[in-house]
Amino acid sequence: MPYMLPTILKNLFTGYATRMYPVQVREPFENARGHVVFLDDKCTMCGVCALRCPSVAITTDKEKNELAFYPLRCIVCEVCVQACPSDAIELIYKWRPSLYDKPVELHKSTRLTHLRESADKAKEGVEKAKD
Amino acid sequence: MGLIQRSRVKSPWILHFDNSSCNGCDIEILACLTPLYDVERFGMVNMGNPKHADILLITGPVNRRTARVLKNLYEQVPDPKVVVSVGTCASTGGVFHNCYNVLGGVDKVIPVDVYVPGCSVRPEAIIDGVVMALQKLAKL
Amino acid sequence: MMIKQFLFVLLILVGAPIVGGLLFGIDRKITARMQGRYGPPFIQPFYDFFKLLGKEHIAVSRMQFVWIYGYLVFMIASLVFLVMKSDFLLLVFLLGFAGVCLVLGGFSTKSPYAHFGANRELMQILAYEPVLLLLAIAIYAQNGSFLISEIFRQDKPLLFTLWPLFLAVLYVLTIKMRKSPFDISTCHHGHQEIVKGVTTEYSGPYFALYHLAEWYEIILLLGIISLFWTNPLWVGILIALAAFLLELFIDNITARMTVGWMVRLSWSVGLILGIINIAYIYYTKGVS
Amino acid sequence: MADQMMAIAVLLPVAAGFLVLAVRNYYARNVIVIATAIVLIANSILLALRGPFTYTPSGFDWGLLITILDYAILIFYLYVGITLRNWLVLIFALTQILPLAYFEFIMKAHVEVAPAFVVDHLALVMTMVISIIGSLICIFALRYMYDHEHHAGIEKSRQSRFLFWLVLFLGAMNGLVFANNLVWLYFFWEVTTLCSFQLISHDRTKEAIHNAARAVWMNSTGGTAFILAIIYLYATQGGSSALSMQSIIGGGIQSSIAVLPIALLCYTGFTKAAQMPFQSWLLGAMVAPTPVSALLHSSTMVKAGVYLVLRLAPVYAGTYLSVIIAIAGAFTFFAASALAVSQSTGKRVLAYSTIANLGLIIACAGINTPLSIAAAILLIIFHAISKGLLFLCAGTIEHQIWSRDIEDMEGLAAKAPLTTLITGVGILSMFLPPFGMLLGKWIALEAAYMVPLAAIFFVLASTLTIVFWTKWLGRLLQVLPKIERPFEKLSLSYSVPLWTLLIGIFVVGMGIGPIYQNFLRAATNDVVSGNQIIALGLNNLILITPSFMQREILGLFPVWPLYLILIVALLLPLMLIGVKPKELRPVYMCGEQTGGTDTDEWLAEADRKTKFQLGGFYYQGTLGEKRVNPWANAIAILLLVIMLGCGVIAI
Repeated sequence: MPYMLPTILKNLFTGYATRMYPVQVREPFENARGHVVFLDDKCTMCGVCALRCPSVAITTDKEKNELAFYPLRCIVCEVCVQACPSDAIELIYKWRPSLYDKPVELHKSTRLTHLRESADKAKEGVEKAKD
Repeated sequence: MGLIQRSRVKSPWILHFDNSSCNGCDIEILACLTPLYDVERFGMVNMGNPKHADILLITGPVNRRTARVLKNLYEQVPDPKVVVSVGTCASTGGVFHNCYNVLGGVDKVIPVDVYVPGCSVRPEAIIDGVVMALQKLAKL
Repeated sequence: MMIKQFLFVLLILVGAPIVGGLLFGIDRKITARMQGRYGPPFIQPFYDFFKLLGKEHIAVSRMQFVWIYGYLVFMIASLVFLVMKSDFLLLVFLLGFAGVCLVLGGFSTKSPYAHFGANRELMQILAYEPVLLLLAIAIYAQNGSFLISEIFRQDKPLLFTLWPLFLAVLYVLTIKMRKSPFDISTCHHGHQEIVKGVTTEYSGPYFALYHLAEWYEIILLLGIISLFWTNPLWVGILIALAAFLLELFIDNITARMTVGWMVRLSWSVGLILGIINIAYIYYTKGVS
Repeated sequence: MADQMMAIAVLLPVAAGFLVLAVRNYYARNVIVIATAIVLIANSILLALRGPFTYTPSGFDWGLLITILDYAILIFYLYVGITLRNWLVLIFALTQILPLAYFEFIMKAHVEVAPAFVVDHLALVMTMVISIIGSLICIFALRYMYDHEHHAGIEKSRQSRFLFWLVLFLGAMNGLVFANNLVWLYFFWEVTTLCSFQLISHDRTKEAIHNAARAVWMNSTGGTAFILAIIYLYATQGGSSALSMQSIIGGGIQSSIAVLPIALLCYTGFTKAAQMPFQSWLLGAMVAPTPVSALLHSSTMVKAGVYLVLRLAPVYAGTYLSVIIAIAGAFTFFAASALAVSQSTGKRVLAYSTIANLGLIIACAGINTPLSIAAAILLIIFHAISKGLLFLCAGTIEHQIWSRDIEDMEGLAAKAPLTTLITGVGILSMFLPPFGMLLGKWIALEAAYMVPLAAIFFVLASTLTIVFWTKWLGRLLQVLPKIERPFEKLSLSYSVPLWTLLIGIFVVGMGIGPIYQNFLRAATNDVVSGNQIIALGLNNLILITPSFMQREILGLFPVWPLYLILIVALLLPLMLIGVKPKELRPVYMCGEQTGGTDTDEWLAEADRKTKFQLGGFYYQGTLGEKRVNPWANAIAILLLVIMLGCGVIAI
């Protein structure tokens, strides 16, 4: 038992190891599994992420151009990040803040909107050309 | 804010209950007690007993067997009390959501006040979650 | 004279929990520092106390509240006995009753954990009570009276003749403060092997009463230790504070031991110290 | 007037006993017993108010009658020994008959001791204890024996026989404490042994008869020592003064000669008070119906042994014998307390506790200062009240749950709150402040300064006492969360003695100041200073009042504040704190309890509903009888040998 004595004496007189969290925040590590964000301007609503997600945190509806993300279901496994063909999902190293309720993040892909608009324009152009 | 309200915020005693977690979040809760994070700075003490607790920290998805235990424990915590579901699994069932014996998140059984997302949660996130819970507790 | 004494007792009764609570705060802070942590604020015990007061009343049986009140009142009564410089032996008996109240509080529920704690608390009483009673007898042998006022009247501090019993009383202090290696029936740290031992079934305001009683208890124990040097009293108080700090060190360098180990150690070392001490007093003073 | 009161105290129980034996009607018998009880109680109080006196019966050769009855009893023992083929009983009956015959026929010692009866303050205290508590126990026995036989399904009632011996016992005890003539004292001594034999063997089971025989032979060794002491005293001193108790304790004989007979008489007291190593007869007596145990333990039988040792205190004061008696008593206190921790039968715990407390009283007598004698007398009174109450409680509990096992009493507070309340107070009164037993212990510890070894035994034993009482009370209190607990109804025959004794604990405890002043101080002086009555005459009795006793007992033990603390600590919360149904929660069972507060089930493996099972700890491995008894008995026998050796060496 007394062999603990030097340790506690050292601790007592050399200060504490505590990081005073709210005041003193350490930056997250590289590649820490913080949380994922969706880049609407890159997403093509292809649905690969939704297919690969093990915990059904993502659902996509290409018709409505709607990607629903349930943050509280996400296990930050990074599968979606790796699976996304257009690099539209990014891993952020900082953790996601706590929540009072269970929100759903709804995403509309701006890229798909653009694509659709341009497709529509093209269609229009073709139809005009037909006319 | 009265003396008792103020004391409530300053002295949150925790009951940690593990439903059927992979123990990732449990390790992180225990990490909060280590010298590095030392939640005792905020008066947080990890109690082994629901009768002394103010805050329930619940990890892991609820399964058919732990649902009963969770409900029993919740009823034994004297008011005012808040429930923090720690981690994705506790919040919604996470990756276990369609296991044959898993009911889902903690809120299927008892009302949850604060959800802390993450898999597993970081100790800082747990501290944040408890602080949010305390803000709710102060208004009770 | 009466009024003055009454006011003094009242002052002690009001002051004791404040000082006791602060001592527990210091205890937690220093313990944290020894473990390399930052630790809670000094007034943390008071936060805990007022929070518990504001909690819902929940009960397991009616009797357990009676016993926790008994614990508190008998603890206060023993402190009053100390402050009024009354009979030391009776003080020890009252302290014993306080312990019995706590045990019965644990027994009066049908809770396995409270029962375990109560049985262990009983063994703790078995471990510390003989030492305190021997101290009383040794004081009688030394001064010819159980009266605490008689101790104050002596010029020569008790510590000179009673130092073996002083060591034994330090042992008792470890048990009564529920410090390692004797945090057996219940302890101040949150999570332990028998949940919360004898206090498992107390909650809310009644648990606050238990804390209040503990604050009185620490003052009482330190008061008993300071009896070893009463002229001047401040030396005794310093000795008591040093003993308190020593307990913190003991707490942090030892691990919890078993009940049997505690009783055996107490009945061997504690009693032998006591017997040697009394024998020594008899040798020097002779039977009257 | 005195002789009538005297006759009532000694002979009325005998007459009432024969009347009870003759009457076969249950109700008529009850009336007789209750009337006798009331007369005895009133008589003892009147005697106490009247103060000390002496009395010599005349007009009839009482001595001859007593001699004849002596032989009758001893021949009955011979008969018992032969029919049971119990050689120990036979041998020790012979060892009494032969010396007695030698004394009567060869020494021709038909001594007339005057006065034959001396009623001093100690005797008055004793007779009050015997008459009041003993009578209450007799009242209790009325209903108890009815239930007892009813439960056992006994066709032919033997209650009247039981009550005969029970009531006779009180008369014998009264005679014992009054007697001044040692031969008469010996006769009463034998009557109590006979009564205890009949009462212990009352149930006629094999075990009961065996244990009763053991009680007889152990007490017969004491009886033998008694006769030897009488012969020795008569041979060395000669004359009638040799056999007068008053002249012995008053220093009428040379103390150097007196040591051996005194040691023998103390040995006799030890056997009757069931001190180690004679504890087994008292434990064996537990097979008897509970009123018998109550009577044996609280007011009669064992108190006779203590009375004798206490009475002889001034003779051996200042000798090594005194120190040995103190140590032997203290050792019994310690060893019996340790053994009580390991017992799970309620009555055996009570029995060990009795042995322990008697050890304490004997140790107080051995310490032999005025203070310790006062402590001994206080302890006799308080022990009689508390232990009487506890035995009656044990009987009541036994007739409610039909078990004597502490484990079966688990949660009695839920089934029988009233009995539990009374038992609880009884238990607390045995070892906690402010009750009388603790007052006695407090004084004893103060007095124990003279014999440090005894003091250390006291310290250890009083701590062990806390353990076994608390353990037992804890078992009673263990209940499930519930609000409504209606009090159970007790038969009057049960409740009157219980409540009387309960109130007695408080009245005597709180009123100890005046009681001590008016009554016990005189008794202490009677013991300490030997024969005052003869020396100073009856009316101008000058009491030595050592000022330190008055100061220390009444000045420092704050009786009233302590009762106040007790009321504030326990009684007020008990009355004021209520619990609403919605505040009730089940106990913590790791969340595995099956639900509500009214069930004690939890879900074990495979979701099987299982009841909680909580047992007491009895520490059989460290404190069990098998382990402790050989050591304890060896040490106790060694102490006895030293005690008698002191006597032999002193010659």
